[in-house]
Amino acid sequence: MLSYFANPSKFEAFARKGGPIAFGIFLICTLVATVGGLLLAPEDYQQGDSARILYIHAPTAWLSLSAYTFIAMMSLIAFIWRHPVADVTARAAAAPGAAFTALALLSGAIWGAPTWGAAWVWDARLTSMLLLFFIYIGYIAVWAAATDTARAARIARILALVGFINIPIVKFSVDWWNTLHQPASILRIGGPTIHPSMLWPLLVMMVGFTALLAWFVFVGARADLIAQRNQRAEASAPSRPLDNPTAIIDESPA
Amino acid sequence: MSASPRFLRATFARDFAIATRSGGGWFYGLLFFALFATLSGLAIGPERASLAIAAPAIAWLATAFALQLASADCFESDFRDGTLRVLAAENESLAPYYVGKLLSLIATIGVPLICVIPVVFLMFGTPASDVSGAAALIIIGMPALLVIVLFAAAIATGLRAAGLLASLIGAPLAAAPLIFGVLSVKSLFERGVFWSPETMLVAALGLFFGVLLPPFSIAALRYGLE
Amino acid sequence: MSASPRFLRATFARDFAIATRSGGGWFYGLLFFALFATLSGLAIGPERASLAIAAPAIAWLATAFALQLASADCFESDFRDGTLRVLAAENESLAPYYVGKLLSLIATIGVPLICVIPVVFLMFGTPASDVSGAAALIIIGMPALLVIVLFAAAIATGLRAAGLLASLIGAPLAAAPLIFGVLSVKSLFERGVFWSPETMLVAALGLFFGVLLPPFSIAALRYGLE
Amino acid sequence: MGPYQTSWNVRARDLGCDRGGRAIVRGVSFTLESGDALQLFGANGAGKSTLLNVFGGVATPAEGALHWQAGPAASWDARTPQRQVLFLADAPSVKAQLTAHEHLRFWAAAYGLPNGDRESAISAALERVGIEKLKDTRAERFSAGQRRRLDFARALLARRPIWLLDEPTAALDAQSAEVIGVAITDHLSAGGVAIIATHATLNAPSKRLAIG
Amino acid sequence: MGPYQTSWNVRARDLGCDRGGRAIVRGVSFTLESGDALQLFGANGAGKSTLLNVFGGVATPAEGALHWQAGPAASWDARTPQRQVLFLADAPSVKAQLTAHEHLRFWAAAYGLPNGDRESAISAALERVGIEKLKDTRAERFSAGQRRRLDFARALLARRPIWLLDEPTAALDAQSAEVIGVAITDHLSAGGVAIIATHATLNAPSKRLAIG
Amino acid sequence: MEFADYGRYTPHIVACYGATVVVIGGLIAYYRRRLNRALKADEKSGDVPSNRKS
Ligand code: HEM
Ligand SMILES: Nc1ncnc2c1ncn2[C@@H]1O[C@H](COP(=O)(O)OP(=O)(O)OP(=O)(O)O)[C@@H](O)[C@H]1O
Ligand SMILES: Nc1ncnc2c1ncn2[C@@H]1O[C@H](COP(=O)(O)OP(=O)(O)OP(=O)(O)O)[C@@H](O)[C@H]1O
Ligand SMILES: [Mg+2]
Ligand SMILES: [Mg+2]
Repeated sequence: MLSYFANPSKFEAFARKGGPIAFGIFLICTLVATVGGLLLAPEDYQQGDSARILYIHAPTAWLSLSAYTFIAMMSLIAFIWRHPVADVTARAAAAPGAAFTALALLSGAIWGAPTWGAAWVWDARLTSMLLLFFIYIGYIAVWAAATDTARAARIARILALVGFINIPIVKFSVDWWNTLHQPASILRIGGPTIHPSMLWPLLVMMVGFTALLAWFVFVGARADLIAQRNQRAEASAPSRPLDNPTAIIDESPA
Repeated sequence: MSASPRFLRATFARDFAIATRSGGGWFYGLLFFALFATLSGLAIGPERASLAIAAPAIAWLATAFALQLASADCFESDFRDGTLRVLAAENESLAPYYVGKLLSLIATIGVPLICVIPVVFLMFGTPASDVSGAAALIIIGMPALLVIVLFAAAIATGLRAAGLLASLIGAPLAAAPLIFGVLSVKSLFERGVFWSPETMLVAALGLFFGVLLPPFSIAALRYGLE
Repeated sequence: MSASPRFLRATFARDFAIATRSGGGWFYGLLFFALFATLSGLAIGPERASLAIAAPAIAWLATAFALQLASADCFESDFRDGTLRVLAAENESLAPYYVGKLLSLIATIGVPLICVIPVVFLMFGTPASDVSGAAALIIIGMPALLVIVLFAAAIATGLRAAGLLASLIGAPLAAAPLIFGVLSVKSLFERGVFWSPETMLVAALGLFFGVLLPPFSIAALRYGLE
Repeated sequence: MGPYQTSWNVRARDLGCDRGGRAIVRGVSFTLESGDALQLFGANGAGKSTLLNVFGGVATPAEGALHWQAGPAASWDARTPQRQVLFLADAPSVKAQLTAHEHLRFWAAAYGLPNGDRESAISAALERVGIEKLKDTRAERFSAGQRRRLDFARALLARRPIWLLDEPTAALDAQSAEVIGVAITDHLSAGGVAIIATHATLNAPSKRLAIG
Repeated sequence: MGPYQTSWNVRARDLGCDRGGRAIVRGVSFTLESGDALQLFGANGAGKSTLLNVFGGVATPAEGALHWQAGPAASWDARTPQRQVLFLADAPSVKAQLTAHEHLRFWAAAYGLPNGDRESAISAALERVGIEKLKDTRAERFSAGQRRRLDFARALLARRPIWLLDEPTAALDAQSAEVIGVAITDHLSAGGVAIIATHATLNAPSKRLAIG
Repeated sequence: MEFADYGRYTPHIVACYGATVVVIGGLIAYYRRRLNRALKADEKSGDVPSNRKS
């Protein structure tokens, strides 16, 4: 499986087929979930209609963590086995990951303003999320700041791995510290604790956004692989000996 | 000189291109600002009272340091690769060059900073009604900070002790606008006065430094060459 | 390897010489520290209560930024002029090189910082009896900060705008020691407890990062070259 | 310099190098024995420096392979070839803040020179490249050529059997270029191998390979 | 390049230059007319670059004097000689982040080239030094020689009657060195003056002055 | 229930969903453009993408 995808051309073919499928799932799911979340689901008895922000907030927050986990996993694979495809997929997930993080922060702030009375508080969940955003930016900046992509890949792997220590902190900050933010009510051991009529659009939205992340990875990685291949293909003339060729060349060049 | 505006434009265009390229300075100056504010918020902790006390100081310091970092080696590369020598020999005055640098600094770091300063105030719990006023106060202080950091960079250029001298010279100069800038924001928060005496002083300092420092910076650039 | 200690000593001696010669980063770091502390003190104003509240945060922030600035382009010059390539090819491990850098950083910025940290606490009205304890708490946090800034510098080496990129990479990592470091000083001030849980946590973080980051930094230096 | 202990054999077979994802050089093949020098020829941008980086173990070849072999293959491990190599890049690696002597002292340690030899070896190297008077001058006060001479002093200090030199005589005056030619000849007759990228005609006997 | 408008006359009388407080060069005297080239010879560290800096108006002479005189001295003011000078230092002034085209566009403005000519002049200069293909490549991806060629393109662009060139052919391949020799010859026959510090033998006819 | 009336929370919900559409939409457009550019360059070099060994 791993070695199958490590072959760039096989991965490219797979991504070419997978892209439209992922995009289709994303469109259908988000459409259904938006209708469900904005029109069908009841308003929260405490928070009123503001709770509908949940359908953006939770999926983006969840995916911001998943995307980074994916990047870290791919970086580990690339670090150990040096699979060229792993780097490219990790890179492709970075910009969407950062976008999801920004959206989770933004939707949280928009939601916090009416419910907490403050758009921002310096508690562990929010702060660690902000740090996750900076880690994403740092990861993207390393890719952007290198003149040589192979070099960027090697450095980015290491950064991604070290940055991963922030992920459990984000995830469990609500349990470890006293935060204003509520603890997990859906992705928790023992099953979700919210009402099914509010739950189903959320789950559908999560599926849709996950499909979107997959699409980003397929398309971004494909673009990089194709570009790499193109650059390599630019032929360059073989070198030749100037004098006493026999002394220099033991096998005649192809 | 008919050549001057063109020379200014060319300097601006070149520096703007260099700064906005991937890995260019603008992005990092901005990020430094954000990181500085974030780490300060973290260090201060979640209590709203402490945050509110610290907000003006942190916003001003973050602005000053972001500008300082973005401009620190502003002339250094031109000096080291000889570009500055040629420009000094070609032109009676390095003023267009200086102005081009200043404008590119404003465009690449000043404007982005102006966009994020309000966010920092919000994160530090400043009431929404005060945020734009506080940001405006910092904008009033920016001219002074800009010419100061450019002056420090110009002085440092070509001297062996580049970074050292720049900060030695920049720091005392920046102290005055910073102190009165912080006080002006405080008086806005505490007494609701925008045009407090401190604000006037900051504006006056901007004018004073704005008139005084550019000629000295230009002179420093030229004499640094000889 | 018998060559390793010698290689380490040579790296240290060279870096120490470069740093203490004109224009070294150490002075800039120290100056930033002093400047930051002074300006924040001025910004907060003369009230003893607010100063006391702010003191731990300011001392920690100033330390973190000073270390960051002093180390930001620590490996850059060796990378750019090819020295690092040769060293990587010559040695199985860049560990002696890394340790040499670390020691020279400690000698040129760590030690001077340790000398001025008590002064900052005194300036902020910390009771004399608490000053040495507070400074000791920051010293406990320094190992974590040092390996973090070196990691950031190693990652940024050879990339565009390396110095600024390093602060972007270091900041998220430095957050944890910073937060708990400030809390540990606070618990000393408020409850008189030196070995509070926060202090333990800072020490543990130093150990954790001290074990985790050096290998990653060395790997980043080496794999960055291939 | 005493003769090198072992004899060496360097073989490249259909070597190709990429840079920034682009193919730069393809199909480089040669064999060098102890005492051989290879001069890389080629227009600017042909890929000489790229190739030297690969020989120096700094970059990995995109295709083909490079073999190094010591005569008696006794003390052989994966990293040994690197330890046999001296690589001078096209821009001198000289720190402006250090004096010539401090610079070479660092490199002596980096190349694992025994402590006892160090001072005499440094003096000899400085004298050979003709900058003994600048021993205690910081490199920021050197002229372009003086800086490159100091860089070359490293080669004399390192005592490595395989030299990779990227434009060793650029910016040098005729006399210094001559000195370097002699140093290379000495190196070869002591049983060393040298691969040199240069646009100048070298004073040492060498094979020639055109790149690009 | 059209011939230069006025004829020039450059005279040095007992010129001396200091650097870092030390006397570097003393007693330099020469006279150059339109069409003359002067090649500065001398060992590394002799003071060629120092001298060129003085000619370029970057440093002031410690003793003696340098006179520039245009044929019809009509449009003459204190700074005019500087405006007639093109100075290429020993290290190329090329910004890594800029493409070749952006680089030359900046220099075109700095040298006051009329806007109308600009694009064609830039293309012509790039083509002449043989890097037209790298027009839109950032200089960080240039080889050492490509970077120096780009630097020389500036000389072609500036159209100045007095050229001060510090090692213009270092790091260049033979063909490019030839191109630069031809460019200098063209410059001289158009009525220009050139002062060149180089260790290589120049392809253009020139007077020679030994320094140091 | 009136269509899409969230009372005093309307601006919040509009801001939140609107920002999401803008950010995600922008990123999708950017990724598509990157892919298309790569494909175009690939066509120019005149080869069928998946049949070439790398
Ligand atoms: C800027 C502010 C905020 C940030 C950075 C933030 C961050 C997060 C994160 C990272 C998660 C995902 C946790 C996981 O996957 O396990 C999450 C989930 C959630 N957040 Fe927030 N949040 C913020 C504000 C808010 C506000 C104001 C509310 C509501 C009052 C809220 C309610 C929720 C809910 C209900 C979940 C779903 C938890 C679950 O069931 O797993 N958040 N948030
Ligand atoms: N900043 C400085 N301070 C003091 N002396 C200096 C300084 N820079 C250079 N020198 C000295 O001035 C002398 C002349 O240097 P210059 O660069 O002019 O030599 P050059 O003739 O151009 O040599 P090269 O052929 O190596 O380029 C050298 O001996 C050098 O040591
Ligand atoms: N970072 C890079 N990314 C992409 N291409 C590069 C990079 N660096 C160099 N190149 C290209 O690689 C080619 C070979 O460069 P190299 O430096 O090896 O040339 P060279 O033969 O040493 O030339 P010179 O004689 O000028 O030193 C050049 O055409 C250059 O444009
Ligand atoms: Mg080269
Ligand atoms: Mg010179």
